[in-house]
Amino acid sequence: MNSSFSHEKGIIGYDDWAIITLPSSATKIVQMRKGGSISLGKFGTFKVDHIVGYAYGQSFEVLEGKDVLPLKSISYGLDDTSDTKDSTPALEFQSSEDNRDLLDTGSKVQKITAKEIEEMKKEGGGNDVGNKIIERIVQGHESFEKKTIYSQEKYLTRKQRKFSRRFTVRNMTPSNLLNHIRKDRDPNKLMGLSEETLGLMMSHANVMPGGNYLLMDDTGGLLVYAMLERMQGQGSITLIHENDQPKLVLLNRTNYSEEELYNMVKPINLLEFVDPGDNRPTIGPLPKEEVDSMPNIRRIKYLRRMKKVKQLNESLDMVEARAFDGLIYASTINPVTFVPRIIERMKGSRPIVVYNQFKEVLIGLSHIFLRDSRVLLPNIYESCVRQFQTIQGRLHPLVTSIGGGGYIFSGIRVLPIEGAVASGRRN
Amino acid sequence: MNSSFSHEKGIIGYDDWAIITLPSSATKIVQMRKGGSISLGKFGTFKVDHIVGYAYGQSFEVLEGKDVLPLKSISYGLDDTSDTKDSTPALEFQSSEDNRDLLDTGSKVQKITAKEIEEMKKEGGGNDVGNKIIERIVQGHESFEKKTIYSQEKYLTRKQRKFSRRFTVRNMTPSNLLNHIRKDRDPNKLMGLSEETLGLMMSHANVMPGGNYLLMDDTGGLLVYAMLERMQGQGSITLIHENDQPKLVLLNRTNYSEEELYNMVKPINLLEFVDPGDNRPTIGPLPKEEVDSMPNIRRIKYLRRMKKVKQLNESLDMVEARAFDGLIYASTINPVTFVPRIIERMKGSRPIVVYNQFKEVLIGLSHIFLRDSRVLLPNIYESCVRQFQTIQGRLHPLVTSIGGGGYIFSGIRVLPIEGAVASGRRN
Amino acid sequence: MSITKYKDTIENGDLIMVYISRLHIKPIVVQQGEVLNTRFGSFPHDSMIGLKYGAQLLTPKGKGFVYLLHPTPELWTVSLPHRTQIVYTPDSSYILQRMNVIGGSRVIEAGTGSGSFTHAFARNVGQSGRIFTYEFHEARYKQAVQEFGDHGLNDMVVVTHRDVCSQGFVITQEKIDADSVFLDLPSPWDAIPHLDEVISQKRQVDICCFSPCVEQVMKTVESLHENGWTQVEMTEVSSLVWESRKEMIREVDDALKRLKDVKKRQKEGIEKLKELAKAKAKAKAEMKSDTYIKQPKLKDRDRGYNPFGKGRRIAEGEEGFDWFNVSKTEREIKSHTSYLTFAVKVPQLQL
Amino acid sequence: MSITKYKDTIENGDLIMVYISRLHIKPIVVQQGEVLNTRFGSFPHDSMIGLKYGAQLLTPKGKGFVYLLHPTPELWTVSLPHRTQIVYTPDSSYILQRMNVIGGSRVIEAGTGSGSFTHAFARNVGQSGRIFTYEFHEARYKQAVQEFGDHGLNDMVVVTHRDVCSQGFVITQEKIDADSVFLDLPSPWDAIPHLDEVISQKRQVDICCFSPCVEQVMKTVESLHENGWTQVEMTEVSSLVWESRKEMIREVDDALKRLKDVKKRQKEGIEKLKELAKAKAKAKAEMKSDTYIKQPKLKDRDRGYNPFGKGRRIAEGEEGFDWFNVSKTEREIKSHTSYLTFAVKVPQLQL
Repeated sequence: MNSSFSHEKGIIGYDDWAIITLPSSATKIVQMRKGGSISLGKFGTFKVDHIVGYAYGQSFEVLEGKDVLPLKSISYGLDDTSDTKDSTPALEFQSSEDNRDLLDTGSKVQKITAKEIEEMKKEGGGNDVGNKIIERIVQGHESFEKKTIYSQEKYLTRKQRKFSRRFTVRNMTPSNLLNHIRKDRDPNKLMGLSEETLGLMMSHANVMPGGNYLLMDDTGGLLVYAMLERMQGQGSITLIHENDQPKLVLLNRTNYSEEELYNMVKPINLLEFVDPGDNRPTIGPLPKEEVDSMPNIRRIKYLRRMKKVKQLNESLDMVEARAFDGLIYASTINPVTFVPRIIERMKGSRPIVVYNQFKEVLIGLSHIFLRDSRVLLPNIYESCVRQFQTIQGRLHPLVTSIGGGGYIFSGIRVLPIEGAVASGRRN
Repeated sequence: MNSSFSHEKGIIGYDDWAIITLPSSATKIVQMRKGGSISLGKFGTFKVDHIVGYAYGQSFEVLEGKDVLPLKSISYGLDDTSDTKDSTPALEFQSSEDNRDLLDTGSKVQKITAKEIEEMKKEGGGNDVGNKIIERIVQGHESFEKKTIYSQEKYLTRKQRKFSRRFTVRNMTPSNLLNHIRKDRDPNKLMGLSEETLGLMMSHANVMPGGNYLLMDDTGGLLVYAMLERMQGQGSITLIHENDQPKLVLLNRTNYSEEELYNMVKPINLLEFVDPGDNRPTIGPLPKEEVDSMPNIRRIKYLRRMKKVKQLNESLDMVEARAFDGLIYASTINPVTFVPRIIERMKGSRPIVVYNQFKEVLIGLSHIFLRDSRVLLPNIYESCVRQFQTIQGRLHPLVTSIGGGGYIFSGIRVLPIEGAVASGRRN
Repeated sequence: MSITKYKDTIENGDLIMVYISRLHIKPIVVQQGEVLNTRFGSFPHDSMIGLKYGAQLLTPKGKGFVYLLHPTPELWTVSLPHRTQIVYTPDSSYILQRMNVIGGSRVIEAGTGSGSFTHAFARNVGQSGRIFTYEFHEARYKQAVQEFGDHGLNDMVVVTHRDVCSQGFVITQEKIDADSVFLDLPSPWDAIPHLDEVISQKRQVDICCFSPCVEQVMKTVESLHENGWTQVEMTEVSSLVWESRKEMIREVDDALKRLKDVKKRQKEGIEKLKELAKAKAKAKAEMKSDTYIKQPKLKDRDRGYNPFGKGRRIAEGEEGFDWFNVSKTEREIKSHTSYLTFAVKVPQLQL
Repeated sequence: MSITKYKDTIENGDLIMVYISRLHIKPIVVQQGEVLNTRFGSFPHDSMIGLKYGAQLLTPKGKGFVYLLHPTPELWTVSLPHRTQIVYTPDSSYILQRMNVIGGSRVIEAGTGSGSFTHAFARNVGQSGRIFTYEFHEARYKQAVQEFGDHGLNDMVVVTHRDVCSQGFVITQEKIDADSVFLDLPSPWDAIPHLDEVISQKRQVDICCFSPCVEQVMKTVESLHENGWTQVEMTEVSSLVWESRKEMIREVDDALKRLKDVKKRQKEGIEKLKELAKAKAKAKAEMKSDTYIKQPKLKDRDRGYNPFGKGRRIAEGEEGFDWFNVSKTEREIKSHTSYLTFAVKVPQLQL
């Protein structure tokens, strides 16, 4: 199992990059090294060999000796509605009909100390440790019995999420990777991009196998990854960057090989893009004899160099031929002045999608294209997903969520007749 | 029953201004003239005398002879959940279990013509006409029997809402007036202001009896009205305007008398406000004998004039004394350059609330106050209410709603010590 | 041609989307000899053949024009009449992204409805994937079959005329083995128990149920739990379209200047009136007929200092005035489509 | 003093809100001889007396400062610890506006909770109105009694320690005759049937039930219908706080210039390296020890043409760069408080 597209990874295999979800709903990126162990901090440690072969999506409980027990789901017996009945035998506490006698003064009512919990955790063991800790916490909670059944359940679920030694292994899909960075790390690393806005970009840009796309990507490669996944090895991504080389750090955490990336992703810097004629690589191929006579290391270096030259020349050819099937622009370079220049390089009836974390930046761009007959249907789109808690009897939107998610400008590149009066255009 | 505050109007009284809601949920402003008739267009006509004495909120059905029948609610027997059971005896049509055989081709399936409906309406009569029309429509609907029970019900409710001759009389509250203009007229007349944003402004500005407020109001007087309602005759509103006189057209539709408005609302133009010293009224009081000897009309004119002069002088005194308890700014004049000048006229620890339809305008203002130590807690707030359909078994948010609603900038005017280093301020 | 593969040049028989106006995009199949009539004039199909996609096309008399666009699933969705419930792009794009529907995915869709989401599914799964779509409404089924053929989707899409709630999903042509399921049905809970027969037993299967009402969501959640689905999560997509607009910057100093100007002119006016009164008195004394100062006509009225163009119609963004760049939504916005209930089913493999 | 009446000058015994930082506003009662300790230093209460509300107050040593604010219901809400469910301003302000709670209104509130909404109610109803508020939790009841007294609300607020769901609303002190009802209870349907005893029989009564979960809304809607309430409507307030920020305008031409500069420097670098190699070769030939060109230290490294300040820390809005004025929300936003179910009851008067 070593194909690169996340979709083809149905089964957990060696060397795969994957995402692990913990009971706290925190996530972690891991690679499945043969014979290796993966530590989940307070949630325990397990051996990779024990999980390889299960389907992605599988949940496990950490047992003694780094072993695992496959589980139906991470919340099995915790808060899945259907499981609740037979899963909380420990829920036999006194409870109050309402919380009229309870004055919640925060941590003061809890007698068990953080230090005691830490010691229990150090004693090791499987999920039992978690359950034991929870039992102790409940015993230590002075007013636990004064809580209503609802609050008791909520309290227990929270504690169980915190201390149960469980995890789920997820496929390294672009969405899972995005949410890992957005929720557990820093949304600004992705320019604030949310999953729903990513989806909107991919659909508006009509990304599909065989397309030749222009891309500016200041999200560390997430957009490259999302596009690669949809292109399935067909077509190309010409990646405009503003430095020596593009910053694609996230691609190192995906299952694409260097060769696959070489075939699909063509880096080209700004200078080369805006002035393809003047920035052709000056190094041409050397005579065969000269290459053959090179020392080994030098020859490898030379061949690698020539591969890059070839790739760059192909990209420059496409720029000169104005052959692009779409533009996806997610750069901190001001789109207002640059995008109108880029779209000259696109074919007709191809989508333009410009992402920005701030609507204010896109308004200026939109104003320009309202008066530019090369772009049809210029609009700014915002999309925002709200998540709900679905516990039975307690359906409501999540109380807090991550703000932002960005905006896209989208329009269609068209080919107006030179000099035609565009009077009917804004109808 | 002729007190001015909407709250004190519990019972429909003569000369009251009120709002009538129709089955289509359209609204209409009316005044209860003794002996007069009110026409609701296709929903019928009724005599004011028949509804005076009922409580505001009462619903009626229009009967023959401009009479009315009081009803529990406008939707009584139509879609109130509790009423549904005994209210739709006419719902005895064939229906399909699903709509697999129905191809909705719009109006083509309907055989009854608009002309026929118009003729039936002209025949007059009470709600029976509505019911008859609905019956005919159902008979004329080719594929009605192919609809599911759900779609049939939805269809009937829609038709009943359209043709039933009912109405509700509502109190002329600021919210009802606002929603009338926003939903049935043009939201731009109120600078896009929504009910929830109005509420937010009133709370942020801490409007209460006894306060002396500065106001700029480009909503035709809606803000004046909302503030008057909360101030209950105590305090003052100094209304800065940019013309000969303020535009307060909406106040003519409220129950406040000229005298009450004179006592509470003090108009002052921009020039007078920014330069109170230079713009004192030059006309002073004439000697008593001269006034007494004036012809009647001239004296009345003179006295009215002097009343205005007195009012203006009082306002100018307050401006010079920097005596204001709050600023509410809803003007199309750029707040970015003006608000920082206005707040000099405010007392310490008093709220500043600036409304604008566009967030972009407020961002500039907020940036200025982030660097101005005279304003604490500068922020931009947005509030948006979503309405749900609550028909039993079909709970969901309304499918469409009116966009926008505006934004407010809010902060607190404080009195920094001159020259104090404001280093700790942005913590 | 296929909607899922870009072409450069328009040929006879191509499906193209004719952009007539912002709210009117008309799909046509180009046929030699045919004519497209619009309110801007008539466009012979022959004049389209050989043009590049994206070309602007003038009427023969040059009075109006249209643009000839390449079809995409999203444009197709926009062009549809609102005859039936359509899954619009903000929802469909999120579902595709979240369920990771990409090349090779095997998708179940019920019902087909307008077929617009089927197009987006087909674009995403490509030649190596499959869409199994079910429609119980016969006329809609037939229309879908026709459209998928016209749009070159036959390789990827298998349409079945079927009520999946009572008859399930199994088809005789091939093993379905789905990894993604999308249910846009009034009672998904009737269909969910039938899924086990057709979903993959070797990999995680993702499901999304699309339901407008909360009560449907509740029953769906219950049914998903009962049928062994996990990670049940309900979401709702809210989306907005923002138009960029210009709002005049009206500076307080200009307003002050205007007021000063008005004041000055009023003073002058009073003096003029006084003069007029004098002239009148004089005329009267001289027993002449009344003389009046001629009033200027409204249209060439001197408005004095007029920084904001008061009293005349200003075009948005007009030169000579200052403008804020602002954004606003349309007057009426879509505030709800449906709730999306997601879940997964993971085969519990025995190693 | 009363929170519902503005004062200009701080006096002994006043409740004031001390602004320490954006996230820390501390209510204190000014008492001669007391001292307020903050992380910016100590502030003797005596130094506050006689100052104007809104005054900035420096520590005696001038090392830090605070602002002394007049209490308002909204500031009081912000200053509360999140110890219990609080009705925040976006919800409370909408409820007040929609139910038209103004001077003279007679309001029922259950439960009192933190008492923060009670403050806003009191501000709105004024001296001629009344708030009847009920709290079944004894400690919270006692705290509310204390606070309402401290804040000068005793004239308008009647607090009762009571479980209204089982015992109803009737009190012996006075006839309630309410025209506005606000229920923030886990099971409002248990309280709704008790309302008929205490609401006005002469005018429309408005009710708002505040419930976090959909199921509660459903039961509430049912109960309202059953108990004769009409115009039932459910709403939800979503609110956002926007911070204004600056985002650097990075022009493509500057980026291009930078790249050209880098290219030029690379060329020069290569030539330097060549020279170095020559020098080395020469040194080697002359059998001297290797000579190296000294590398510049990192901190005073020449970054070349550097229009965006690459490699050094730029403060937001720093001069010498261009900035967009933008806005963003906080990282974590409140996405749900409660659903608001409104209804009215109109007495069916017989004329």
